[in-house]
Amino acid sequence: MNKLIVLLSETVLFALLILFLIAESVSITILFIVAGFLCAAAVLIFPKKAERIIKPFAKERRTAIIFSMILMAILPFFFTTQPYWLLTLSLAGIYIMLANGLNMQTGTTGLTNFSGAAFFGTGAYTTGLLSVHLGLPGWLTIPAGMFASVLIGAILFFPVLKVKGHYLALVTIAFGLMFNIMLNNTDAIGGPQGISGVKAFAIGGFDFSGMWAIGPFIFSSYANNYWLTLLAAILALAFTRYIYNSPVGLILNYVRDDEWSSKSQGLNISYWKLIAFCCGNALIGLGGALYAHMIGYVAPDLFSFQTSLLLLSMVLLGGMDSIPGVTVAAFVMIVLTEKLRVIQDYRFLIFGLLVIIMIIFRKEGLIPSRVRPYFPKLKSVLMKR
Amino acid sequence: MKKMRTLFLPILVILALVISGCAVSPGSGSGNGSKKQTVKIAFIGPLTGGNSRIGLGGRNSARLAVYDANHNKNNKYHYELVEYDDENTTQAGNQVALKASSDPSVIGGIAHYGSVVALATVDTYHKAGFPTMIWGAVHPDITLGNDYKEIFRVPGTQIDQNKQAAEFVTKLGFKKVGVLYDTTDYGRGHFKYFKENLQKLGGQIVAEMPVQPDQQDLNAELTKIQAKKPDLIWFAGLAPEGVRVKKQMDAMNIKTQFMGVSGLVNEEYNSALGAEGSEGSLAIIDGAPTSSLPGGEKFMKDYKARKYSEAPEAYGPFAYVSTDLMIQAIEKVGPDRKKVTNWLDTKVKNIDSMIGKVTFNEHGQNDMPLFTPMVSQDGKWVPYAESEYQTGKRKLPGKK
Amino acid sequence: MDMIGQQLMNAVMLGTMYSLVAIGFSLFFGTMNVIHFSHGDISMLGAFIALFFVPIITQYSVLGSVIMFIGAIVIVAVLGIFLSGLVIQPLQSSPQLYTLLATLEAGLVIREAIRLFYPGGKMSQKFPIIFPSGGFSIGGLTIRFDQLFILAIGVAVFVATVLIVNKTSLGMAIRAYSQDKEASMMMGVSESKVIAVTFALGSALAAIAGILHGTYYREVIYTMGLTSGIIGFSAATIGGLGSIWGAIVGGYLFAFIQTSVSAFVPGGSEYRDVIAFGVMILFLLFRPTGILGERQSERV
Amino acid sequence: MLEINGLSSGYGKIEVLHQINLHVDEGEVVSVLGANGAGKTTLMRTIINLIHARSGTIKYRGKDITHLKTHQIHALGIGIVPEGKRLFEKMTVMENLRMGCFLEKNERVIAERIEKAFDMFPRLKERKDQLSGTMSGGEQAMLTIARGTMSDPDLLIMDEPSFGLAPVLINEMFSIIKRISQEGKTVLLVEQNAWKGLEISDRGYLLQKGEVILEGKSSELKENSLVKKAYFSN
Repeated sequence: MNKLIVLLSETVLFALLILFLIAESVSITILFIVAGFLCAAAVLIFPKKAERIIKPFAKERRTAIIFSMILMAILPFFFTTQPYWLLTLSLAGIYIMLANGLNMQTGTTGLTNFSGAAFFGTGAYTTGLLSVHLGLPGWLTIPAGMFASVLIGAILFFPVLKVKGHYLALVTIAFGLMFNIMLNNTDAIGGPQGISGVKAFAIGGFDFSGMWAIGPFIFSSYANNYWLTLLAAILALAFTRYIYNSPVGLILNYVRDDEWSSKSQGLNISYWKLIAFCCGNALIGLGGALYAHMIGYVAPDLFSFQTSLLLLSMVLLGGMDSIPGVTVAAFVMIVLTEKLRVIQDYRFLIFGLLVIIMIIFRKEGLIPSRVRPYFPKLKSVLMKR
Repeated sequence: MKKMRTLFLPILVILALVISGCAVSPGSGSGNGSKKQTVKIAFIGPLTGGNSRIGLGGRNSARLAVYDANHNKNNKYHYELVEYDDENTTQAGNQVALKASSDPSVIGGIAHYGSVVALATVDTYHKAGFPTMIWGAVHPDITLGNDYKEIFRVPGTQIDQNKQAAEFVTKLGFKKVGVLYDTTDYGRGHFKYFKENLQKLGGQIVAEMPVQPDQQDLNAELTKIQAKKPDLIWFAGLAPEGVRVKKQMDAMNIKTQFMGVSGLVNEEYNSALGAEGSEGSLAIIDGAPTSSLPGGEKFMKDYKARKYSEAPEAYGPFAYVSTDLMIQAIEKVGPDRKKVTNWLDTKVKNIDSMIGKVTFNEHGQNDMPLFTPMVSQDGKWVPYAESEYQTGKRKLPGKK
Repeated sequence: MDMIGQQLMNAVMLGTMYSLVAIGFSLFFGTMNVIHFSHGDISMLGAFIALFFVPIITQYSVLGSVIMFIGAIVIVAVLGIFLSGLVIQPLQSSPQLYTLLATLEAGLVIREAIRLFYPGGKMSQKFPIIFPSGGFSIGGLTIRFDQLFILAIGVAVFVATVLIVNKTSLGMAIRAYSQDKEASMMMGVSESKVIAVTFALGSALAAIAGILHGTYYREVIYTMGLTSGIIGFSAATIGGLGSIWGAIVGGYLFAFIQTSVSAFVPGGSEYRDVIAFGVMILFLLFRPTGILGERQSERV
Repeated sequence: MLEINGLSSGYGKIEVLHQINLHVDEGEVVSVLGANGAGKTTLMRTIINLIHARSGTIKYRGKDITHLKTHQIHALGIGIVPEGKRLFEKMTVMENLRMGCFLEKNERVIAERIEKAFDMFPRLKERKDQLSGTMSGGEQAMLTIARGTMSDPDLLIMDEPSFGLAPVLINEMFSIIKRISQEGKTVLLVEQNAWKGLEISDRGYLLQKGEVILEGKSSELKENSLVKKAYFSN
């Protein structure tokens, strides 16, 4: 019974998503948004009823996850003539990786990082340079991009380790700005024009830029990249979940919440912070590397403070330390900005106001991180006092 | 239960609104009243953000071209302009480029103001076999750096512009040039070619100062340049920065001649500086000022008649001509991307247009681009050749 | 030699404006332990509000300028209080990141509002020249009258701010509040009043910075607040957050670094921000509390 | 003078004080006793509204002050000596004293009061230009009390003034409190040191787990077995 509910509701959601993406009309977009808001409101107003819908998902977790993966995997079948949405969804996938990487640093460990875009850029540039100048294959350039992000992050890490709070924010802001200026001013990496002609990912003789077909369905390079990104995003999410649910995640939370007491417990704070910073940057670098291969062009304009701010907003709006929240927020923000090109010039204004309102009235974000399942008793004890 | 009811009411209201909205919108779209086949053309440019004025000017001009075509009774097709906002960023540029080129009902595109955006998207257009006219981006590599058949450009490149600029500067007798340029592709590109050409003609760059586009204080740079006693201070960047440079020169009482690139030639420069501040500033533009173009008067008149809220700006005429050429191609060979590309590739030789003759070379680059040196006189940009400076009635501030 | 003197003068002028913005960061941090990231945009707002008074200036030149200064300062001070009530006070008990992000977004909203709703707000705006033009030279060093005026106003404002904070009872309340909130309230200090005064004062300084920026560079544009905000924050940090003298020193130091990199390092103007921010990061590494600061961002 | 009825308060989800009833009459010294965590400091903080009351009322001279802000309560003539020497550490002794009578604008009155404070604590006079944060613990404790009296309050609320002091200083501290009360001020004293507290007070309350479990004359309380058991057995 539970299984049926899960399958049915996921199919319905999937159908709605496809309808939403295909619909060109503005009014339908707005209808969807309003409906989304009302659903969210309904969940808040009737938590018990919502729990009834959520429960089957919790019970049939494996089915839910596998089925949603299958649905996402067959999505390109609906968009063979509209690769634009595949590109946008792939971008959303990349931002999901970026935001979750940042969440590991900022949300889980409390390391404010205002230079997410710089690490994104490091990954993209490394991959792009290796691919264009050395002609290295994708299975080498992508790990190289990740590694470069981790390495640059480790260099920045020393200032990060020494400073806290506002100062940390300032260091990362300054680093992001410096990074962007350096990209713009270094001719060896293309200056403001960046790097063009980054080759598409290829493995085992299969070039992702090529086309292929199953029966009447013709898949373009965008579909190929979509699957690649989907796979990477799933792996990234599995990785973050694994970390989050492992003792490491608990330690990182501990480091965030009470540095002094965790220090006195004999934890090596610097070590754990470094771990979180590097893991986060690995994900961010992965996003950058995939971006470079997918778009084929890397220019400094994307790796700006604005993008860092966008990433941080995703983490905050989704819910600090909440993997599902951050994922949903990244997805919604990328897809919605595409959908809402109608409001054009006002989008920054509206977005800014929305973020402020969210921060003031719903700090915990879209999907708040739940109390960890480790100590079911602890929670009840806390409630009793 | 009460809560339920309060929730349902807004849903019903919204549903009603949306349904009525859906019912109305297709009706209004299809009311063109003609039985001609509709052909879609894409316009892509920065419609929002910091460069939106130029983008909207281009868009309006493209709209005007479509409007003119639809009112030409001899035309076989009815045209529709589909507008996309590239935000002047590579990411959005890539998305909209794909959106436009993957829509089979869109035959061709009039695209991009930012050079980096254009460089980032040409691959996409090429892959889709999507004939594209670049209307505002001037980096040489967009057309010359590849062999893509689908990419055409009516405005000249930075190379051509700065070749002429260097000649103009030399002709006026300026030998020692102090340079400020912004570190975007725009400023850098201009500087690269200006320097090359000026040195060929025996000019000398006495100081070169790259600055960040958002840098407010330029006193240090200007002091340093001024110490080298140049005849001319040349600036490569857009109008807001140009205003900043000129204002600070004035404040520092630097009387040296000031010259900019085409990005300077717009109303903003004159209005922010005032007539006395902008007087005698030089710049060079692609094409000619709209008013002195062959069809310029008509263009301006029609443009005004359509009551667009934004001025066409420097690249409006190019957007108009690009759109017009695309329409001509479609009229000749029908709405087929491949045929349109071929026609544009082979048949555009000495075609008359508002900006003069247009000829595409083997790279799709307009070969005979026109450039006009401009001078700001009484708070207006006028062609130097027509100005009182040419006649000798006024003297450039920096001329000895 | 002239060159060095002239560049020093450039740095001093730039530093005056940085310092005025930096003081605000220091004040807000000192009293409320927040970083008010839209402060740079408040300064931009000051310049744009001053533009409304342009008709008055053209009518009554000197008196008009005074009215413009006072009018813009008062309006911005009130807006500053308003903003603090809207964005900062509700977040007092939340983690710092929320305040940072909220104020960053508030800055974005201010910037976008000017761009969209100020007539011609997308373009740079001509700012009236309110100080006498001309100047004089001493041994090859040219000093302009407007520079002297701006410097005089800047120094007067610094002194006034220091006096207000150190000598008046309001200033004493601010200092007491910043050292121990609750104890100061027990002594009869009204929390809301202190916050209002702090934000009014800081925003007024930012408005002055904006207007001086306008008169010095003779034009203003909606984006000018973003850089001055980040630089003001950096300057306050170099000087030591929470210390007013520190903010002033930091502002001048930052300007000095930028100017000397531009002026004396070949090809340096491209990298002046990189070097200035790099120096700031080094500062944070080796002297995290800045030149004059005494306490860490996070008290334990 | 001060009348507290059915007062409850706490932090977050946790209620600390339950239905406290307490009153202080004009001229009295009243001590509130209790072990660590009994809710003494919470009580003090609730009276001056640093913690909001959840229910109950606080009246001062018949006026309901439950929902007044801290600074308004102070302005009614209630002096506060907070727990743990909450001085303005980067201010001099002089400035700290001036902060004590922040609401007094008359310079002559201020000068008089400073004179009086120096009279009571000669040690402070020697250190008047020293930053308060750099003084010794005992001096800081004295300054805290001096600052509390600077506003010439009718009611002085003192939260553990003897906390963390050396035994010699504790005696000095209590003699000063006694002197203050002899000058006609009403004192509400929160003390952990029950013996000393009861010695100088007229009446006392015993707090346990956020409830008043005992009240009465100090002399009686001293003899009470509960108090003895709680404080003097170990």
